[in-house]
Amino acid sequence: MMLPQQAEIVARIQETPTIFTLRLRFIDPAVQESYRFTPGQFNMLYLYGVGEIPISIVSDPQDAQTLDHTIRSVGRVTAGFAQLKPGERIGVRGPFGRGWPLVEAEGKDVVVITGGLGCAPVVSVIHYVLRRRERFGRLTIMQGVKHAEELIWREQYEAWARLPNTQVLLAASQGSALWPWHVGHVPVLFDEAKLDGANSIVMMCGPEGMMRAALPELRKHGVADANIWLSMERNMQCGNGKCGHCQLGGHFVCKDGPVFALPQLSPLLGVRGF
Amino acid sequence: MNKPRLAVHKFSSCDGCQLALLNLGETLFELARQVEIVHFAEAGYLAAATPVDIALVEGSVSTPHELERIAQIRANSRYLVTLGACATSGGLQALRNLADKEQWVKGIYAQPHHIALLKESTAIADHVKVDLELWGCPVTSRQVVTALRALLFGVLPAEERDKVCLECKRSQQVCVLVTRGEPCLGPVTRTGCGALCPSVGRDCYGCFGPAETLNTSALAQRFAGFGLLPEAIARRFLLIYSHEELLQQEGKRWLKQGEER
Amino acid sequence: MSERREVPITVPLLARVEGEGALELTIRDGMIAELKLRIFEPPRLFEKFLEGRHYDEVLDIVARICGICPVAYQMSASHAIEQILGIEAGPWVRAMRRLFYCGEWLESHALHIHLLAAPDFVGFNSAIEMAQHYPNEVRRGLHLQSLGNELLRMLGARSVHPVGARIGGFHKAPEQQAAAALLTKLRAALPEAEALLRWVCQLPLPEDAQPFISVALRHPHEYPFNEGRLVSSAGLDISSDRFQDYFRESQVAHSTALHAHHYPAGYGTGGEAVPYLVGPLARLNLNHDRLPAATRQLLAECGITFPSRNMFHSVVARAAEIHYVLLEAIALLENYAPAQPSYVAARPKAGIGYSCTEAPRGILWHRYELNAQGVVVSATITPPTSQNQARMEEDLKRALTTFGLDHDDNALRLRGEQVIRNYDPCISCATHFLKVNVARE
Amino acid sequence: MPPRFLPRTHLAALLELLQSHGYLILGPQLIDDAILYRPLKEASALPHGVGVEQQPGSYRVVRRADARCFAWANGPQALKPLTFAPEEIVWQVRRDAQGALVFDVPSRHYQATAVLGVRSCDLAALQLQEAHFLGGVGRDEHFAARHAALFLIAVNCSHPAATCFCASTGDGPNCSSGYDLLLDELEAGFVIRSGSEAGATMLAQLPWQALESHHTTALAAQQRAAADQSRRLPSRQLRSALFAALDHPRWQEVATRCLACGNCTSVCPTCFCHSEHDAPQLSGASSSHLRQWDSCFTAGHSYIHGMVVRGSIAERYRQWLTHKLGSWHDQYGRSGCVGCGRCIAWCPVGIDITEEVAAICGECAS
Ligand SMILES: Cc1cc2nc3c(=O)[nH]c(=O)nc-3n(C[C@H](O)[C@H](O)[C@H](O)COP(=O)(O)OP(=O)(O)OC[C@H]3O[C@@H](n4cnc5c(N)ncnc54)[C@H](O)[C@@H]3O)c2cc1C
Ligand code: SF4
Ligand code: SF4
Ligand code: SF4
Repeated sequence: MMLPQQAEIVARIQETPTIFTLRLRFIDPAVQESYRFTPGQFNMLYLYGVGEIPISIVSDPQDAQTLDHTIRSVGRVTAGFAQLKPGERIGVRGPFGRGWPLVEAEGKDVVVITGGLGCAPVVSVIHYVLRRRERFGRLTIMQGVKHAEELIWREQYEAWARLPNTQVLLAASQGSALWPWHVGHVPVLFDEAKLDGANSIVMMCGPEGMMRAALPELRKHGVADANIWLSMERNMQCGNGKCGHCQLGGHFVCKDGPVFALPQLSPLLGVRGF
Repeated sequence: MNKPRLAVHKFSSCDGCQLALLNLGETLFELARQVEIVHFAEAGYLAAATPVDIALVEGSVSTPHELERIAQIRANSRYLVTLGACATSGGLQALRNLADKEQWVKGIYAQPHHIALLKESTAIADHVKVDLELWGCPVTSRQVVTALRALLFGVLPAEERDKVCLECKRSQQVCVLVTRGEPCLGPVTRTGCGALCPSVGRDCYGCFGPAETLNTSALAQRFAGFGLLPEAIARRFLLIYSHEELLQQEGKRWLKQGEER
Repeated sequence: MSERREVPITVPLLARVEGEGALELTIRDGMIAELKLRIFEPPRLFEKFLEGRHYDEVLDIVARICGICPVAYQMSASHAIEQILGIEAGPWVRAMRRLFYCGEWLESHALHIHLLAAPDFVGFNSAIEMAQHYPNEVRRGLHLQSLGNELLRMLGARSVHPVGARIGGFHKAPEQQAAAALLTKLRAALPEAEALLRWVCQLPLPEDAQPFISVALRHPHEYPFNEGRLVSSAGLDISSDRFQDYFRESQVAHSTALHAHHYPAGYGTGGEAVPYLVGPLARLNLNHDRLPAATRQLLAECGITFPSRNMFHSVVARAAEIHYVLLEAIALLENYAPAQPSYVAARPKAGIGYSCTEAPRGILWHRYELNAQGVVVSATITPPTSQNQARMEEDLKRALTTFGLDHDDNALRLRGEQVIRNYDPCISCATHFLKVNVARE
Repeated sequence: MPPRFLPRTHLAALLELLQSHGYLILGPQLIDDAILYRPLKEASALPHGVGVEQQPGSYRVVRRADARCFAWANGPQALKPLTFAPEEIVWQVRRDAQGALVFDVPSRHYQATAVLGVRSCDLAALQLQEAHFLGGVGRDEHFAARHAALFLIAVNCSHPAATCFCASTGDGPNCSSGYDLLLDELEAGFVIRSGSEAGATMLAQLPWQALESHHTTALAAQQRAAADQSRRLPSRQLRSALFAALDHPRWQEVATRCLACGNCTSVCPTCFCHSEHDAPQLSGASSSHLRQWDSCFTAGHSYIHGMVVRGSIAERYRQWLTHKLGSWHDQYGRSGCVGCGRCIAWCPVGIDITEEVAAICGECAS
């Protein structure tokens, strides 16, 4: 059984009032050295005496020095993490699960669709693609948030928007005065996205309702189901397919996912209770 | 570093929940190392008005004076935690809320200068915001210590709301409902006690309050199948948590059936 | 000589008593003009809740009258109801009930001595403070308390509102191994109980002899728990069914707990009503000869003789009873064997039953009336605290006057508190539904 | 070694032999109105002459006329608590004054334990649990260590209960593998055979006798009778039938009866769900990370922040059944039900899985 490894918080970045990023470094240099992950995978982060929760890894897999996790404070464990300061230590087990299909994506246009804090797992994909720009086609980033204020990494999005061969489309269901982007849900963005469906691979993450709503649009634009990938969220206690909580039909989301190709999920996607 | 400050207050109750602290043995001294106890009358600390980080409140609100006190305590406390059935739900004494009000009021107010009693015995949360509720009649030392430790870590403890049956099976008790047809309330009662009643071979009577996602009517129907009369079924649901909506509804339904019979 | 001095002293909240109460005292011209022991505990009206309940439910309800002595309530109720049902629980159940009671006395007395009373006598506000200077004594006390809790758990699954007792006996007999393990622990604790008694005897207890009437149960051979006749130091000797012929409660304006008085000539005969004492001191005063020789010997060595008129010897009586219950529990467990079944089954029957047992704080009297379906028609419960209430006020008046009313407020307050705490009042036992008598001419 | 005969009086010899090899013996005993596996000192403590009648929501002990001690189907639990503990520490952690965390695993040394009276359904369930806990990405060392300490003495079921349907799932009433020793209880004694090297060594040391033809005849009759069970599942492969019936009205109907109490999953020998939580010391100096049996009938099982994926009892019951008989095939190549009937007998309201399946899938499924 895998024991947590100690990691130190080397930096803490407050992204929004409730969202923060913890930059971690393993205490044991050998662990840090040998730690490898794929974007889309997650770690079980352990808060001393309080509990362990699944959190995606957002940093670039080539950053050998540190590991970033962006967390929204929503409940007891995340609220506890929010109080940590640089220098404090936590436990890390991982990485777990299956990440994004980055090999399959090479040579294709990459479409990243996220909603809510769903952006965290795909931010690592965006970084990944941007760092290896030549291997991929066009990069389209579509993001929906509830409130305009909730968009984290706003400058980042603005910077991405200025990059060549990169399109950024944002929508907020409730806009605000200084919101230059769309108001509404993710589907409104498709009219503007110039998708080359046949040559695109789509990576989605966020509330299931948002992801499901995007499906007809994607199909309309000619994206094959096999090229649509979704990152799923279910209750997870152990991270390695033993505790049973993350089951979605026959899948253990933690080890068979969290990233799935749409055909793997489609019979149960959107069925209440699965 | 200043230690967090703790207060323990008593309202209408049997004192049983405070014993979760007084029965801690040497752990009580560990507690005193972790927090500064500023008010806990039964243990000799008397500073009811001092602001505290954590206030533990036992007992229900049943007098006008208690109404004032609870407002004061809320104003003085960062976290307010209710201990037990009385504080969390009105307790056994909330049975009087179900009684013929006219009768009771007459009985009570004939000498109003003697005793000021509110019409109902109510939970603390009916009057002020409560940060954490610990169910149980009485709460256990484990619950209280777990809650305090979590608050000291700056987080809330995980809520226990599964059904006693799960605890009963984890502690490997034999189901008394299945082997003997006892009208066990385990399937609608919250975990926390450790399934004590089945462990002594008897039916749970619900002293930890309602669990999540109740199906009281299926259970009541089962009791009826065992030959329990409607009024006996009603009494099972109307005991320590008669103030809890779903239990009260079920109880009243069977009371009515009993009357119609 | 003394100028007119009016000192209202209030102790708004009594520390270290179970439940909450307050003492109000007015001194006028060097004399106590008014003394009120106020009880805050709002009546929780348990006697009413019992009406309409089946006798099987009674033990779970009455336990919740008091978290400190739930076993006492369960025992008095069991006996009264069994009397109605006409069942005899038999020797095994009788022994286990004594054992159950041993647990409660041990827990309650150890708690009272260490967490509530002793800090007074050695000059601390709390046991936690006291532990810094008397770590061994406090640890010893907590250990004895926890042993009491263990005994309670063995028979009742938990120590507060235990769930093991039922009408007719116990739901389940403890396993042999559990009993054997506990026996070993109890034996090992005997020297602690002895040391405790010696330690308590040398505490600087105030000298304060006074006249009072002690009332307790008395059994032909045993130190009393569950059975016996009701006797007093003034010559009363009745069966407990006749309690109400000699003892009555009345409502007083300033307190929610009722005050009980003793009518030595019988209630309603026009004779006087007097305060009386129940609890460890009263029990020991009336049953000293029923203590085991070892406990009596210890008391003799310590130089404290019973009967005693010094109310402060209550704490000694408690320590002596701790020694006694350890010996008794050991004796009861030495020949332990689980019984099968662990109770006597009963059928509903109509009738009226009475019972009086010795709660840690003194006699606890119950009366029930059941109908033919076994449902409670009416219940009356007279807890120890209401019985000691009048005695406490009487004692306070006298003790403070003897102490010297010209002491400063703080000293008076402290002494007043000490006097009250000495009775170990358990104020949450406010069970009564207030009855209103309307006189019509 | 071929099957042998062990006279009833020599059962004691088997126990002594096991004890002399250092085994703690767990054997079936009548405790609290049920058959429980508890430390067994002597053969006389076995449930001689005890039978059990099981019905939906009911388990009643009855007296038998003979002295057989395995003439009942099963009790509320058998092997699961021994290999997958109801609660155990996964890891411990200490924190020093500088905030450094030291993680370690509690000792996994378990007393060698012989379990007497194991049934074919229990062995089948153990194999399913092995697939779950020992296969996949993370081998569960707690399970592995507990399992390794066991020596299993199985008994072919001679008296299945009315709730049993192992014949239809293919998991009984006879044991095919997974045991060290296997018994068949006859009037005068036991037919005994070994199923492992350890078992064979043990058997060789027993005072056995040769098997005679009247033994074999009696055995055959007994085994035929045991396989004649009235309850059954319509098919061993219900995956598609169940997932095609996700909107069946029966889910709502069963939800009016189901208490969502989790008794079925707790007594089920294959259910593996557990939750984890921390139990820190009050001093804050150390903490234990524990796991305990959980159930898909709780809200906590499917809670993700802001919602419960399976908020209603209907959804929870459907999850349980579609997993047990449906998606289990995807995960472990067969159904997750071994036909022991525990969830039927121990359901406080007597919900019968075979009846629900029949209603939902119909008899035609396969
Ligand atoms: C694969 C995966 C990746 C994730 N990545 C991120 C991320 O990068 N950033 C982020 O902020 N959040 C992420 N989450 C969600 C995060 O795990 C939950 O917000 C967190 O568990 C809530 O814990 P809590 O104790 O604060 O909340 P509470 O509401 O108090 O929840 C109590 C407990 O329920 C469980 N739980 C609650 N919500 C979830 C959930 N959504 N998923 C799994 N278990 C849950 C946990 O055990 C939690 O401790 C991810 C979830 C999954 C499954
Ligand atoms: S909740 Fe129960 S134990 Fe706690 S104070 Fe109230 S009556 Fe006593
Ligand atoms: S005895 Fe009660 S709590 Fe235990 S499983 Fe049965 S119904 Fe549930
Ligand atoms: S089993 Fe039920 S009644 Fe008994 S102690 Fe637990 S919650 Fe209370």
